[in-house]
Amino acid sequence: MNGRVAIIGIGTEGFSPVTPHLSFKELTYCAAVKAYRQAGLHPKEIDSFITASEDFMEGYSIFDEYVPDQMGAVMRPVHTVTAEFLQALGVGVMMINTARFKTIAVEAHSKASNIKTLHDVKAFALDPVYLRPLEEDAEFLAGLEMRRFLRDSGNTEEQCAQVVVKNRGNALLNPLAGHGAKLRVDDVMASGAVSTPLKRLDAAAAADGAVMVVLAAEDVARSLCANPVWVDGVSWFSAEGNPWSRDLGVANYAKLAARKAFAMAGKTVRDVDFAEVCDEYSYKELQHLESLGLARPGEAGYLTENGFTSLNGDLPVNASGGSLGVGHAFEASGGMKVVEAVLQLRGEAGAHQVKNARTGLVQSWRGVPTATGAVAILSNE
Amino acid sequence: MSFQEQIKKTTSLGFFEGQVPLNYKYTMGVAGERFFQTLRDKGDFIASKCPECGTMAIYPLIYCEECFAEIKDYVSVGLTGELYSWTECSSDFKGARHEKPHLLGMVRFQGVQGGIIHRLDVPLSEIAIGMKVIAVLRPSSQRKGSLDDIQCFKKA
Amino acid sequence: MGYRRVAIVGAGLTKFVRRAQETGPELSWQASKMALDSCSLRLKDVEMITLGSAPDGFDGVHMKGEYLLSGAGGSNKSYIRNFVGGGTGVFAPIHGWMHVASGACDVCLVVAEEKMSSCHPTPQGAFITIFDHTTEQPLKPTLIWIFALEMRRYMERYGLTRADIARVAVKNKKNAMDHPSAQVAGEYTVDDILNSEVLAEPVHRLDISPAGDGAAAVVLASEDVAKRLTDRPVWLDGVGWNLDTSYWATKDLYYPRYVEKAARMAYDMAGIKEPHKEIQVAEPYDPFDYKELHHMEGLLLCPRGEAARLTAEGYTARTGNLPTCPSGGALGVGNPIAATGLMKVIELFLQLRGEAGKRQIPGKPRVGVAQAWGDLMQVGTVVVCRS
Amino acid sequence: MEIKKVPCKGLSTEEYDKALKVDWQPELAYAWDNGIGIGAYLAALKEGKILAAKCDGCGRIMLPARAFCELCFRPTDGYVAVHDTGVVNTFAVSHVNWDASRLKEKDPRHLPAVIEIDGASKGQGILHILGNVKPGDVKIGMKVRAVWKPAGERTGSITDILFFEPVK
Repeated sequence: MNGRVAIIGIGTEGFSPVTPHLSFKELTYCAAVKAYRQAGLHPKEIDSFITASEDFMEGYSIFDEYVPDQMGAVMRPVHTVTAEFLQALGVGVMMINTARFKTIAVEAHSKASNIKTLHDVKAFALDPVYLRPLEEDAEFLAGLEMRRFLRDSGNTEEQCAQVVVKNRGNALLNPLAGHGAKLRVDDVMASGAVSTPLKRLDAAAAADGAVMVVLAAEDVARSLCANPVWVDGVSWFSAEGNPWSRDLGVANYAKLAARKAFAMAGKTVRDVDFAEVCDEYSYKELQHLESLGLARPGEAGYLTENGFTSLNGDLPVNASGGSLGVGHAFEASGGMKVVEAVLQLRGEAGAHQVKNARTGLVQSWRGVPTATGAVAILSNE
Repeated sequence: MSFQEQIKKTTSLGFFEGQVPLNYKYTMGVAGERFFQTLRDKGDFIASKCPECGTMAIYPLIYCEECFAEIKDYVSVGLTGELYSWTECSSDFKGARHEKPHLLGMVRFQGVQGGIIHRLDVPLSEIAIGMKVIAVLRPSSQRKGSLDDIQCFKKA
Repeated sequence: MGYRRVAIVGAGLTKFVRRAQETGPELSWQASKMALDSCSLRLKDVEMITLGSAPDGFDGVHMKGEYLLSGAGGSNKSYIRNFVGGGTGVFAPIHGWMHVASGACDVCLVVAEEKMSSCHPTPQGAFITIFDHTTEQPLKPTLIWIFALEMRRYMERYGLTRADIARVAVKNKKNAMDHPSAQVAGEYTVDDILNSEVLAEPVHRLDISPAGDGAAAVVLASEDVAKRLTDRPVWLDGVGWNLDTSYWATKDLYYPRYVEKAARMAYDMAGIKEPHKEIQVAEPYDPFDYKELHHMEGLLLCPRGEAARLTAEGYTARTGNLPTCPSGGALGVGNPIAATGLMKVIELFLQLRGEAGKRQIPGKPRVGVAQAWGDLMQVGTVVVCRS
Repeated sequence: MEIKKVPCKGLSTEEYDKALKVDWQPELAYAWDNGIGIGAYLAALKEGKILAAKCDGCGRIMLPARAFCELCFRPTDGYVAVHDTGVVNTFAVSHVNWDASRLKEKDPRHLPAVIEIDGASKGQGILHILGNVKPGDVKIGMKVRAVWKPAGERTGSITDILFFEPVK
């Protein structure tokens, strides 16, 4: 180990439904420039670089080829993880903990608007023998999971709808967010089925966007940065690989990752002042809160309805607006949430600033058909 | 020269279209071949059974996900299971809306890990998680050894 | 600051075949299980897993890391997929090294898998889409083009003939006859290689490794755990990787600078000052015969432009001064991309333990280097192993 | 431990034909935003020009045109049309199509080449194909020039250049 690891620079670009003026390289470059400037480093001074991406989200068969230039990482140690941003962040922390690297840049982006056949791409992730031949929209897996989760936990569809109302309301306060709206529970309930009980407004709309975060070892962070945000714990886990083998009532990947991340951080759920959890689907926020231990089983919906997770509640959840409010940027979504947590912990979140932010929990999930996700515990002390 | 200055004509930005031209044939795998042959020839579902920890799994595997032991034993589990969850899916894998939503269920089998996700043919008014359902197979002459050999699950 | 030393303690491999019945997860399990058994560990002893696999386009599953997870033992574990194109197979143990060296875990399972036969009828659709979608793909390039361009540039620079290069294919295909995983081993003459079907001059059919299916796995452990598990750990003492610009046509292809940079990173870490003297066995990536020569030079194992001459003199034979691809390499064992890279690291593991059987090189080697290459003439991944 | 026996035997053609299989043809279609740099590059091609970007940081004139210099990591400092002539850096004589199907005996060979474009910095090449030349006559170092599609047929694509031919 190498002391603590801090985030010393963040940058974003886009996070809107389309970004037609920028190529994927230019989009990422814009985010990278901001992150490096904040960190006070030229990319030549960064020891190693990580990208989180998937080939078919980009339309290349080896997307790793196309990542170094826009990170300023030509002829440098760069690698790709086909994973979510938060997992890449975890790998970056690991690299610094080997004591062979002092600074790591972590990047993820989405150009989802460039995919003409997004449904096809999502279906292409399904098992070719046992699921794909059903020829259904891949979101049927979310429908199956949502129904089982609601039954096992006792949460309701209306409570899920309340998550949408809350997050899209929060997004109105976040300049990064493209999907802020003042909605009512009825609007969500009447929005038409995707795969019952999942409705159109229960699902986050896709967004383009790029995120870069610069990580540094403790000594570097203290010398360069007046307000480092510490990554006290980070972990990623997967539940069963095959959807038909999973317990759909709980998010075991989140449970396992939270346990390890809290242990690393030497903290407990009681230390968490705010959380940014994956809300690609509304029910996922509730399921994740319960699996992370931030709500007791069956209580997340009740807590949401009663304002406990609102911006000014006891535990603000997705003050950013979440994926529902900012837009879902696929592998970059966890990155958006890390950026939000950093802003909160620096007291720079402006209109969506939560009170007394000292420790935040960020959590991600890779979407259907996966049961993979990560948890990070960040703090400013 | 900032990006804004570089954009001389927004009409020159545009986009470029293309495809990833791929086509596939997947083998079913060692366990899958066994599963679908049994389904085609005997009209039965089989699970794999771990020789070390006894865990049974459907769809069958050549390894135990729990203890990683090699599995060579398969056991019949019959066609009747329990509805674990269900959904009405509104569109197909290309995003085209179905005329009527398709009813799908995840079915589990007693004492067996995993399950089968397939079409469900049960009146909405009667659907309940936990209900007993039975697979309706295509007539043996029409079965090809594929997921489509199962027509649907109906109320047992 | 003391660094945690990381050892390879177990290894597993499948046969490399043209078409496997096994699914990707099944192949992954076969290699993983053998690796765990080889060091008497059980899945429950494994804390974290990293899997390397080249494009999703090969196996034919978007997010294929998630699809392969079950076979790689990833259920309810900390599991991740790493991906640097063709360089992935050697990067996978580097990723595993990060896991153990950081203290994140003491035991990490590293898996590499590729099932290219799912592409029907050929994986060419996955190859044309490695080129820039806007400025290159409309020219309808094939993968072979870029190798032919690079091979010609290399030949021109040093005045080499096809025969100079074909000796690599002859050597590796013969070496592979002793490898249990081999897909295309055999005794060939230089003329066989020269006279094989032309694809894109100067590249002919037998200059190329075949596509295939296969998997490989190693178990990595921290120093104290490794010493408990085995009296012959093989230390992963140097790791390096490097990625060059995606504007591949703007650099001179005759020399892989990115491989040199990756090698220097690994050698620095391993304390190797004179690689051509200190390295006793090498497994450079050889998807094409000239690539072995190219990579020997990039790895600083010989002066630039000299690799072909040394090969002709038998320097790189199993009994030579620097046995190179004693496994048989991609040209002989086969090339299910990521699995091949890890197969090379496994060859070092076996050679350095004196357990390579008929392939064992003489002289009890203690230091070896393995390397893979990938993307659009861009990635070098290098590991240095010591017994 | 010596690895002597390895699992997975592989299917013969006959076994493969008999094995159960599932077919799938994904439709993976994209419309990639050109953005600033490539947008300008393609617009110039439509006008019959090859566009490079210059960076005052490193002094390079780079192909294709790009909005930022990846080495200096700053926006580029302007676009310049370079010549449509160049030098063959390397080339191949391809007997196969992109999908691995073989060209017929009578078909002309594909002649892909890396062409270093005159007016750009040394070594700044692009991938294109050679034409109006016999495979045996192509040499590294050969001077070539672009043969353009007629102006009315150009669409803003790299294929607006039909091929590069030798400069006599």
